[in-house]
Amino acid sequence: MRILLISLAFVFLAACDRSEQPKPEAGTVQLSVWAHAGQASERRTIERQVQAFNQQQDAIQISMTFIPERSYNAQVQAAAIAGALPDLLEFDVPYLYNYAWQGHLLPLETLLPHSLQQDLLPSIIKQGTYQGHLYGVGTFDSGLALYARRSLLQKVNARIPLHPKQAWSVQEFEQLLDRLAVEDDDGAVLDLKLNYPDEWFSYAFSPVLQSAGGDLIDRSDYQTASGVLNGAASVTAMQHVQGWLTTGRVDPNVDDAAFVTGRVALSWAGHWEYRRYHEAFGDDLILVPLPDFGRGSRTGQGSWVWGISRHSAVPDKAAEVIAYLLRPAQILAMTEANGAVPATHTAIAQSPLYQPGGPLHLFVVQLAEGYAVPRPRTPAYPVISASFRQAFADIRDGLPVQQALDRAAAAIDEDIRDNRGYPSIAAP
Amino acid sequence: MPQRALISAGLLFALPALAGLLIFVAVPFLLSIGLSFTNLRLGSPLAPEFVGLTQFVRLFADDAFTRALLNNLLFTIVVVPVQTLLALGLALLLNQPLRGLALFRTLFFMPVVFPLALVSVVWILIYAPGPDGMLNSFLHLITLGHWVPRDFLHDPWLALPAIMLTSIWQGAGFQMVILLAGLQSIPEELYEAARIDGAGRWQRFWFITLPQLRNTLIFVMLVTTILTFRLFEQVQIMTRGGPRHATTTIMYEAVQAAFSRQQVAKGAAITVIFFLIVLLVTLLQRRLARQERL
Amino acid sequence: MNGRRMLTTGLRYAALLLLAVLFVSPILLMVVGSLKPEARVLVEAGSLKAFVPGEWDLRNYRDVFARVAFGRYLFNSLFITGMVVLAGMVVNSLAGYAFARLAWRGRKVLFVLVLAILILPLEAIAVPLFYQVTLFGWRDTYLVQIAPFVANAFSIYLFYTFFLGLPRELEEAARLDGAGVLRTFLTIIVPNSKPVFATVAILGFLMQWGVFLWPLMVTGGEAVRPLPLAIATFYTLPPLQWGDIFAFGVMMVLPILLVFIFFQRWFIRGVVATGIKG
Amino acid sequence: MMASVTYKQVSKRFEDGTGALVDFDLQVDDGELMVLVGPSGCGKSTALRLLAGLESVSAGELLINDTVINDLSPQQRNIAMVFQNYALYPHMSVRRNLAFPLRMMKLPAEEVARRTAWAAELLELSDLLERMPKQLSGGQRQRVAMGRAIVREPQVFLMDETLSNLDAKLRIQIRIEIAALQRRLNITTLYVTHDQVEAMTLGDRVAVMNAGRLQQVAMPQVLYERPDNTFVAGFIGSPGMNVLASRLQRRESGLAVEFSGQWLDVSLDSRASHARLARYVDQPVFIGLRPEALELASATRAQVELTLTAVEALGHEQLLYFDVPLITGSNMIVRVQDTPAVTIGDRIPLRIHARELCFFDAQGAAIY
Repeated sequence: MRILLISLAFVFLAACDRSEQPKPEAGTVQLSVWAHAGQASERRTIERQVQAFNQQQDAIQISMTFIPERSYNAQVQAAAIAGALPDLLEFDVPYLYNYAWQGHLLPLETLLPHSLQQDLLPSIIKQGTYQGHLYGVGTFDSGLALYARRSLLQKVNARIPLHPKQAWSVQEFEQLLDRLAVEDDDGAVLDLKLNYPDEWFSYAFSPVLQSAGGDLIDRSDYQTASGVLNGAASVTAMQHVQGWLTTGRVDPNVDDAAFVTGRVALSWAGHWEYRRYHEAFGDDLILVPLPDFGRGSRTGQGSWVWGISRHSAVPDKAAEVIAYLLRPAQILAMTEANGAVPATHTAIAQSPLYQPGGPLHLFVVQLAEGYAVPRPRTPAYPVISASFRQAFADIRDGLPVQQALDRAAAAIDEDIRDNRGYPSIAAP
Repeated sequence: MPQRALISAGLLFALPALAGLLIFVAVPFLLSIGLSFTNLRLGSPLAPEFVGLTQFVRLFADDAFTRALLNNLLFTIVVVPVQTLLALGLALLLNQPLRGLALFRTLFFMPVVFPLALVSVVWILIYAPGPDGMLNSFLHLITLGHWVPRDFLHDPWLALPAIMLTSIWQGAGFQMVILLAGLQSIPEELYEAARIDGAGRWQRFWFITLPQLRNTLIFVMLVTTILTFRLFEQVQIMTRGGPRHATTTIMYEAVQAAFSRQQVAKGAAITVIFFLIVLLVTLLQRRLARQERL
Repeated sequence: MNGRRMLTTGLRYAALLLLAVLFVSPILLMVVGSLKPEARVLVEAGSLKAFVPGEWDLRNYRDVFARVAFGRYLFNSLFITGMVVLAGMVVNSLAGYAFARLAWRGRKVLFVLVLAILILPLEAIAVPLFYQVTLFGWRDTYLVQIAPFVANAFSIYLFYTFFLGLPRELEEAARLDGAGVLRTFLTIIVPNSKPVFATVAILGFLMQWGVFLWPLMVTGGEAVRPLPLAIATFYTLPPLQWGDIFAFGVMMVLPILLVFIFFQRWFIRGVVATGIKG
Repeated sequence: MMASVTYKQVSKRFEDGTGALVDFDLQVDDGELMVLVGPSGCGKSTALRLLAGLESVSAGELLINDTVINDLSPQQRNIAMVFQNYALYPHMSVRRNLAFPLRMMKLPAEEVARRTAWAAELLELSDLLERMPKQLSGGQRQRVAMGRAIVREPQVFLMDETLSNLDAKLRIQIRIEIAALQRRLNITTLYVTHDQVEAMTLGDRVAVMNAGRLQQVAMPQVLYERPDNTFVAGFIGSPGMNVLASRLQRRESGLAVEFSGQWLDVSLDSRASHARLARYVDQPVFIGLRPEALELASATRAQVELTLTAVEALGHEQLLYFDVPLITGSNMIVRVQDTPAVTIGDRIPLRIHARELCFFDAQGAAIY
């Protein structure tokens, strides 16, 4: 018993003591960095990049922490309250507006070289900007489209659109589904990645609203969702989606193998699936834009971006790290690992996948020509996303679309009112 | 002197635990009560305001929350008796001199040692929809092909029972161990006496086993009730409260509010209601137990 | 008679076997899945093939070690859980003893309060508690994962009921023999209470081993994080590596299984002594 | 080591009101074996536990020799106790059980060994030293408990219902051993029991208690012959004294007392003085008759004829029950040595040893 007590005391002391870390060498800046622990290849790449960066110069030494993706926001919020944010951190771009509003981020436009900012895709600048300031830049952007097998489409004599402006209309798309279903065992021919976690639904299906002329929220002042999210355009669009779901056209994809095992002909998915799908079907795999619900095809964009904590003592050093990660070679190393769209024109030009004529060039076109819509740039986004996600789940489960969207719009409006319209408090 | 010494010794003995409970449970809970009357949001730069009972009024107008209350109630009403009966059956089967008992006991207990997060993931696979899903193909097999494949976790009528099944599977072993221990503490003479009095197998069970096991059963059911009220992880991982709130629970709503929507105040209000409900249930159960004893 | 007995024994075995299959098959699914090459895990999940490993393949286990610092997480989990359990046994047994046996002012009122606290799960108070430990400056330590869980109302209750059942004469004899309250507790009560200590240890281990939400909120890096957070690393962007998850699960559960098998007998005896009091 | 024990107006109240002790006065002399006896709940164990320091006194003073010990802790009082169920430490061997109090006294190891060996020798436990308590028989456990009490050479030795867990035969044997041991060590001893036979055979003096109050303290023979009140009269003896309601009358021949409808002369050598008794003439009184104070008589010598209701044959004697109601509600018992030819329902002629009659006033106090 006595031994036990002593060991306890010892442990508590040890636990209290561990905040002391080895002192860095004189002249070297220790930079704490957080990144998300994504796919293994992504993680290995960033580890290599950090290692290389630390070796090639002495002024800055990065200490890197990986944080699981699903709990990332909770982590950041917790650290922010504790005043324990790292100098440099990665985060999913829709949270940027919330973090910026809460005053955790430093504007980047004066910290990053002007030429670098010029080279970035316009979509990257657009999504990273809140209230006129750039708070986050990504080294890559995401792409969302329909993956299909050319042979199957040809079998049912489908038209194959190559550019967003040629996208299938929703009627054409639904007829195509019906024709494909005839050829299929169980009639489920479409994969909507229903197995995916939370953010997917806002990311992948808010373009449906926008393509129909609706949206998640009124973007003129970001004060209300009512009349937009539950407006006629949004409701009609989501009724189409509900139709696919309830008539058995959609595979539940619990095993995440609906497309690669050939169970479905079409997969509504992101750039990250390219490698696996290509492995399964080779050159039979093609990419087509999402269907047009009336106002032209729209698609999602945005991915993980880098930002600098307002409390960082060495923001200039943190910016140097961002600049390093945005070098074409580094961008390509990362996009090679995760298949994403490179963030700069220079890098895209060097990418066999994304350069004109490359199999994924459609993603670049969507981002560069304005078919991709960033998620609403408001601090209310976490609630908007949670509400829409709930609505999508309800719609999937058969709740009338109008009712599901009314409920979501009301929840969003209530939140905005609770926060007095999210007034600007944290001046940049 | 002995008296005074005892007073301080008692307090000193209890002090570390009391201090721990005070700092890490009581104070946060009191804070929750305070927060439930505000509109505090996690990380918001806006100062929180006192909003009176707004959070509570909103909660009771919210279908998701009222459905959560109902689901918790259903879950408890079904799981507590079913799980207890299953555990009792297992314990009775094991309370006999048979070879390999320790092995069976360990097998039945095994699900208990699996963290819920892991258990839930495995069961998602078991409930996979379509004819290839494990449970679907199993049911297809035993109904000789009459089973129509279902999407268990997205069927408003089946999702909650599916979660119940998972929970029962996971929890029955624990109850079994306790009940088995209770069974083994029943004196053999009682059975011998009953046998001499001409009691058959069922009568011995009904007139000896059950009454002797009564306190154990009450204990087991009380603990299970409290645990069922905390139902959260299975829902979080398997259904996220869906379909159409068919599986949402009080704890799930609380965690959603506080962490997903950053509405700390709403989460706090749910916590307060939760506490009141469980307190009520516990008191009720204690009273019932006491009355029966008289 | 003999034939009939054999029949009932046979039926009993049959029932036990059937139930055992039902109870174990989900676990078997996981264990076998962990030994399969990734591509086959899900494809075969729906059929009986799920239970056939085919060729043994330890690649998933190697993957786990490659993807997370499993050893570090395991140490953290063992350390945190061990400390919570050990310190909890000390603190809660003392309190249980004070409530069951010592006379002191406020005893009854405080005990009712302790019982009321029994029902509050951590999730319910996580946010305010988080603000509080942040104030203490405890982020990212072992301490913040240990201290809040040491005092436990349920453990106090278990100790309390067990101590109530011990013969009072033992302590009185010890006091007459000249032992003080603390010494009586340590030399007379504790050695005669192994079952309840085993019960509390196993329950504590079970409850603590799976904690997820709290360490997620209060820790940043790998240095002090426990195993359940490491599994979150595998629930990342799809496609999920189910084989890896299963392999991780198997490795994560093994320590608890060993604890249970090792303490099984004491556990059951402890449950008799604590449980039947209801 | 000299030690006398004094209870001075000691009271103990429990919250729930049971087992309380009221204004308890008792003096136990050095080396004396005092037995506290009474029905369960009478306060005898409480008196013992107060002395041990296991309970605190509500009012009054406890003294050992001339020192007030109310505020001393149990160990400071230097008292040893043997519990009803022995309270052997189940996780310690016999040797460690015996040594435990000595280790608590922080005695040097050789001294501990010496005294342990001495006690083991004395109680014939030397061969059992390495056994665990659960490997011992009831009698052996009892002896270990005694040994643990005597090793520390206490000032006062307390025993609480020590024999009640033993079978009848062993109980008698150990009773004799205890008495011999107590005489040999000459330690002041308080012994609590509910069994009046045990009390009578063991005690130098016996204190009879009821309902939290001391009824009488006296040597066994005195208790038997001159009980102070109806409670002691009924409690002591097996069976106890027959106590029934009666009246006194003055006759020409002297005083007469009513018994079952007959008037009997009160003999001149009665235990009670006639002068005292005279004050109770024409008032209700109680009379007490030991079962052996009546005998079967020939019809001519008989003073009363009573109806026999039951017979208990014990071999060496017989108990005859008659339809005379006692204040306890049961029937009067007569003890006879020979085996008379009687049938239940017979009217039996009886003669009373009038000089053995006891008298009690309406409150139950004896009149002597």
